[in-house]
Amino acid sequence: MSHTEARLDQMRGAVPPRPHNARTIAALTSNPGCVRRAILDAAGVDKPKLAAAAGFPAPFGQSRFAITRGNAFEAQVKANGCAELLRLLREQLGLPVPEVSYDDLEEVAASRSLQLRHSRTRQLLTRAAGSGTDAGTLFDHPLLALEVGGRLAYLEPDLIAFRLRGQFHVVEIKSFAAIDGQADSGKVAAAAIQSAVYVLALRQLLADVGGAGLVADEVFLICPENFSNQPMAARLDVRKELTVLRRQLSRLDFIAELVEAFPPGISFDLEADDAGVPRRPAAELADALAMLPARYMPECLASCEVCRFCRNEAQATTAALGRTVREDLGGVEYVDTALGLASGDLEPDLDTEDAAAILQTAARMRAESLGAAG
Amino acid sequence: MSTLTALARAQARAGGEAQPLALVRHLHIAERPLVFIPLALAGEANAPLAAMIGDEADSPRLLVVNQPRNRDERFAFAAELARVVVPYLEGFATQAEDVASGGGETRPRFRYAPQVFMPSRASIGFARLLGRSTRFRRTDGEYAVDAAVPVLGRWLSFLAERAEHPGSCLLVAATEVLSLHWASGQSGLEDLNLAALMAWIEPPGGLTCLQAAAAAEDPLQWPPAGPATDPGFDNEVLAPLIDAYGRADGAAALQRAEAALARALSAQLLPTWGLMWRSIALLRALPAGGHVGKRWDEDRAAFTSYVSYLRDGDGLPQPRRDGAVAAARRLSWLERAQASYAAQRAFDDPLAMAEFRMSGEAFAGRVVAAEPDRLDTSGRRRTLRPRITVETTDPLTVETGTELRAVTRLTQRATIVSVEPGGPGEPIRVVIELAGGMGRSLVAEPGTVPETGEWLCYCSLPLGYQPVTDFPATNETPWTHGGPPVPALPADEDAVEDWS
Amino acid sequence: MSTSTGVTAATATATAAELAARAADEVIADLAARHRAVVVDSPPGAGKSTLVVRAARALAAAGGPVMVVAQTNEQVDDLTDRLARGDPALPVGRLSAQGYVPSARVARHLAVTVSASVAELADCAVVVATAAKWATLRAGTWSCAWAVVDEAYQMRSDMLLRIAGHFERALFVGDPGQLDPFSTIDIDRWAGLTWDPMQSAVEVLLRHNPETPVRRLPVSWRLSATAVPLVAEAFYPFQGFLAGTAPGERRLEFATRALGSRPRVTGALDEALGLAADSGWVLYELPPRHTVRTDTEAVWACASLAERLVQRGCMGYSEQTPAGAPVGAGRIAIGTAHRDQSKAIRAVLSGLGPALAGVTVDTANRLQGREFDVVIVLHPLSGRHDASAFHLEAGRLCVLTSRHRHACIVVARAGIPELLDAYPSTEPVHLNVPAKFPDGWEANQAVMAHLSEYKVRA
Amino acid sequence: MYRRAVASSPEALEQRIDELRAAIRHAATAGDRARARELRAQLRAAESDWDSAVAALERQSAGAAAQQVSAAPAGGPLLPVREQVHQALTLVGVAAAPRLIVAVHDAFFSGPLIAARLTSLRRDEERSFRSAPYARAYYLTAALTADLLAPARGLLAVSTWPLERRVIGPLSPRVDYLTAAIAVASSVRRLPVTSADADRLLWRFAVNIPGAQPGGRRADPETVARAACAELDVHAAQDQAHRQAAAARARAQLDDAGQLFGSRLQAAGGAMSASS
Repeated sequence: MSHTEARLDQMRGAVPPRPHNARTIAALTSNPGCVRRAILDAAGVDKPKLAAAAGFPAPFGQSRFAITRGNAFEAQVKANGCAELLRLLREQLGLPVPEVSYDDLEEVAASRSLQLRHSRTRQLLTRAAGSGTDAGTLFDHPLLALEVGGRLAYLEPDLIAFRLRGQFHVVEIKSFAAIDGQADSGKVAAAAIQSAVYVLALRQLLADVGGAGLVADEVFLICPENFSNQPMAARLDVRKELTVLRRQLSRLDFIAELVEAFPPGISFDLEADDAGVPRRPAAELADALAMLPARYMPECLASCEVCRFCRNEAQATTAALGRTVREDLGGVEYVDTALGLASGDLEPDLDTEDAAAILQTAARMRAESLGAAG
Repeated sequence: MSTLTALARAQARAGGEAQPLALVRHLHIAERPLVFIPLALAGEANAPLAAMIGDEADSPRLLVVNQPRNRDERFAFAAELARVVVPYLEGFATQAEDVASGGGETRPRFRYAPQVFMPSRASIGFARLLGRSTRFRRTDGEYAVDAAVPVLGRWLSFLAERAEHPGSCLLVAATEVLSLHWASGQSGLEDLNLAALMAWIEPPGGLTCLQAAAAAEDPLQWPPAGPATDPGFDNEVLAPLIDAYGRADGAAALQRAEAALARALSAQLLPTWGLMWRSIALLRALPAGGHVGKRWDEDRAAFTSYVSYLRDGDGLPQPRRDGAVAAARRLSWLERAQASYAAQRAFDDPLAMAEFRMSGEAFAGRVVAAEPDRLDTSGRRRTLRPRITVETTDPLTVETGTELRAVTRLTQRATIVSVEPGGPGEPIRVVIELAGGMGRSLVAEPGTVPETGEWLCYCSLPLGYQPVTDFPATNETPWTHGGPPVPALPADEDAVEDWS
Repeated sequence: MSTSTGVTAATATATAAELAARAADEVIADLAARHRAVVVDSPPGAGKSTLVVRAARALAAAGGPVMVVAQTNEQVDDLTDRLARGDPALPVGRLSAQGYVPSARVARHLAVTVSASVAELADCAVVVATAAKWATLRAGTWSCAWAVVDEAYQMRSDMLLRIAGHFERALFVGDPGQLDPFSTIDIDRWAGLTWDPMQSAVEVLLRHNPETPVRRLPVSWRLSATAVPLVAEAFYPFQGFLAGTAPGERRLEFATRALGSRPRVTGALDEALGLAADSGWVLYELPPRHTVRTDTEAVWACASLAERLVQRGCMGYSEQTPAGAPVGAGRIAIGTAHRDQSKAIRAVLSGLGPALAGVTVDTANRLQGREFDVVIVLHPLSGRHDASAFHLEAGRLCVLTSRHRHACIVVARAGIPELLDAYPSTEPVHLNVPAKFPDGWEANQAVMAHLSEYKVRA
Repeated sequence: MYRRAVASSPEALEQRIDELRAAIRHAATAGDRARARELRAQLRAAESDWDSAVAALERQSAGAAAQQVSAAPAGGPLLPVREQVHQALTLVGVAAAPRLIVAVHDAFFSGPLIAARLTSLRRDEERSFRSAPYARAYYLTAALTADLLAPARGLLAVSTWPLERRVIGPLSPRVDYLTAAIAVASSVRRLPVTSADADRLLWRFAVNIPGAQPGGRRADPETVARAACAELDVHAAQDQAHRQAAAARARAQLDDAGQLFGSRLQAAGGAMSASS
């Protein structure tokens, strides 16, 4: 185990690590500048638990209805050897009729052991990559692996890799509806970046047998059409997502340097007592969190479990009001500074001269206009 | 966003209360608006769960879908909703007045029009999709639905389309209009939470804005305004109640289960209901901007023409998507509406104008010199062209030759003759030539030419009428755009499309 | 297709000319081949206008009339002039708005008729006008076999819809790398439709007529052998293109020698100019700082670089001017992202005296289609906390970094690469909307990676 | 702290229930699982109290109504679950997942069959077989994966079927789907009166089989059968080969119980050996 890993394990403490998954890997691209998040993920800290323990529980949960619907739809699409999926692939993508072979990789010999499933996945997919004929078409729940910041993360895609015209394609099954050809663009984006993670992992798996080129950078999104349960397929070009992911993954070695920057004592140990309550007091965890520099922006509220903590910390900053607000305030970091410069009470320095000038004009105009009101 | 609004947010943050972004109200508020707050079932495609609706603050009507996954119950909900919404809308389609429509023609226009308030853009999106899922339905044959359902669908679709139209207020999102008039001390994303936004503008008694905004994020005190519900509510309250409803056998048990559901859902909706009426009252209290009436006239015209479309002719439902020509035409409408909405707001409201003074498209200053009786002798006949010099410290970007109008003198054309930049710290001197609005003679009528010392605000945004751009007829859609489309008639699959 | 390298360009000077000629011939051949439409992608300075003129004349000869569509009056006048110069006998019509005053370069041609009414141009073999003007013609008042559309990637789909009734076939010429058309309206309503009115004329055409042949002009005559690698790699990653000139064929020289490192600033300016003369690229890096858009230091840096360039009597030697030609104010441009930045720079320049009056200072939108010897760019991301889609747009940076024949000096605050790495990539994705390439974020990365080798610290 | 108060009024209990729900949501968002668990227990208690309280009230008010309510629902299952499942499996004639089994049952047989009841079925059958082999006429068994001869996820089969039919190779899911389609089609044809459930089932098959789907909303048995046979021809031979080979291996490697319920023990070894 490398020195860095040792340090990270030490930060996480007695509890087992929370390995990366497609979501957390995708999240690397949603706020890549945030050291706090990078380190917590690298150390495999349970962020929701940490946030709650530090007194700032994450503002979001998942509705039981959404989960049920998601599972039901996936099950329906995959039922009877993926009968519905086969229809879509045949009708919309010209999958030849003989291509119906189905391999279930969610269980291997009635066991769900990750190593077993992964080796089985590798075995079947490399065989498929090797030979053209009789090599399988649909692979249900293959278990892929990707190295993230020096650690191996197993990816358990709720998806199937299938072969069409000699290439592997990733299929992502989502239960949000596409109505008259339009779906929630945020959810589609999330699906695209997640699928891109799978594409990367699949390429890494096949690279050993020189088959990386066999994985298409076009993935297929399966979702319900209009208001019905009928599935439809859409093509997603994930080349952009792949570039961004590759870059962010390649940057992760900076974690090593980051870790060095922090005192050895720093710990996010969430070891719990019998009642399931972490032993360490909230204040201690909060102090530890505060030692990791964050890059808070309001967008975090939708994506990161620690957001409430960071927001509270960032209260006085212009960034907390929104990235454009900060930009419009001339990049001044603190609200009070901005107002001080605007009112002229604060003497601008070299950094803030320009901002001061604009802020004062703005202040003047607001005052004038409000005055005009009477 | 702009430095002005950013500054307002910063001030709100520091001062602990919302700051005005407008001195006048930029939307019409109807005497009897309809408040409509829908909730959707998580995970499903726009499946209605409940709605609170009504045009009187003290008598909300609660509609509930006891088993949201049941197709029939959904259509029952739609029918019930229709029986509230459609009469409300058509209630305004009674008294008409005649208005000139150019060329001596007159067109009838209803005196009044409906106005629907929903909490947010997301709610409007729900209404749009509810319209989409109901407008194609058939009232006969297989999968027949209540006669009111497809009518509701058409109306919701109409309103949702209208809501994309800049400056229209037939269908309004509360959070949107509120943040048009007030800057909170939080981010725009947080403003999407109606309770949090209202907390900054009018905190409930005893709380500071900051405390109120914090409380507004606790779904137990302030349930989300919808259409999405709080997952905690889904898991801990709603799911058990729906299961209980499913298990209940016997009339009494069923009644109990229904009552429990209704109780839980109205508890989720009532807080938002209150917020909605408070925000309407807040807006109503502001004085209306000068052009608000004009835009409301356009809304009434739009309402009138859709009513007559439904009444005479087969009143086909709106197509699923715009065709090539329809899309292009709509885009040009929207762009023109956008431009005039922005200009109208600026001329109505010094704070809105300030945005353009910041960007240099407008400027304000004092008249330092005036030649009220200057004549232009270059042409065949002499014309009255007074000139004035205005000193301003605004950062203007307008150049020589630009057409301007003064906020206080809309009938008078003004053209920039020269701009003399003052030295550092010195004001800029702008020489302006005036035409029109001064009477017929060669001598300006008194008061028609600004006098020395007068404070004026000139703006280069075109306020006047913009010519309508014309497009080919739909059946002449050119080959570059796929050629003439097959006319969009509602097909069987539209009518029977399952909703599950 | 590999993006060109200095080497291939060097060995390719002869062949580059042949390649270019062949490409143009192929286009003209296509016109005869009864295609409904032909699209020609043209990288910066690859002879787009020349092709437009040639095609228009060929089509006119085959039996006109031909309508030529440009986007701005500037472009229309320019094409009218080129047409008339190309064939003084050719009757050219310049269809204009009411009250348009013919510019000198239009008025001087006898064979050019200017009118606001198309009826008065009935005898013209070629009629040139802006798309907006063509769109005002009522259906049936004008029709012709062929239209030639210039800057087609800057024309919006809905504009094409309005004029497409006037012609049967069309040649679309444009630069896919430049700025996309835009709208003040921001809604998803039409996302995914093949006729989305917000996309470009070429996109909508190709989505409905996929069989349309798409040609490429393979050689840039504007960009030098040193300029092409960066521009091609960053903004034309899939097609790439060659330089028409060999390395060393273009060079800048200064009448006065550089000052030593005293005074420091001038030292840095001269160092930058020197590097520009040698390599064609400079990243003039100011100390890191988060600033307002009109960052005084950056504004002054842009102005001072222009001033110093003029002061030192810069001469440009190229295949066109082997004996050298002065790089006067008129051959220098300063490009920015925002209007207020241009305004600030103009203000500073005017303070620096009349010698600099001729320098063009404008935003990327307005520099599209123009050419200069030296271009100074205020980097859109300079001094920013974080990027926005606007500031990342590949087209914007492409326009700014591809206007120059000799050298491009990019002025920027330090820290842009870090900004790019920290950029949250959360753009929405719409179904059935083809992904756009190059991606702005990626293009910016590529440009910065390339420029980092040509860094001068202010 | 909540004390069971059966006496307290429904209103009081309602308020209590609301309080508890709120408390639970607080605990849940705060990530306090222990507390949430405890509160949920209290909530369940309160709810049942509320039920009985309200029921009591109703008994007082309308005795008749109450009897109505408490009367057992008419028409419980005529057959034990294993019989119902056996019926359905025999009809389709191939290994099937609970979803399909229930759908077939509802389409062609009477009495309710609750999917939840199928989950434990396979384990029960295995237990009974191991305790007293072949004591029953048939057992509901697992289908075996062709590669590792392990129980295939979520499939039920009948012990009396030949191994070849109970082994699942890569092509078998599709083959079995088509076979089932043919079986369902012929059963629909034999139905004395048309049944909506049967029609819907057949339709669901039809849409997923090339050439099986007519224009209208109702599928035609003949067409479905013909189309299914057509596609079956494409896969049948290869699938058979697979299955026979696998079946042979099963007979060689596994004891009776193993052949019926699949081998778990050598699973890991099997995977490895297969990989080598």
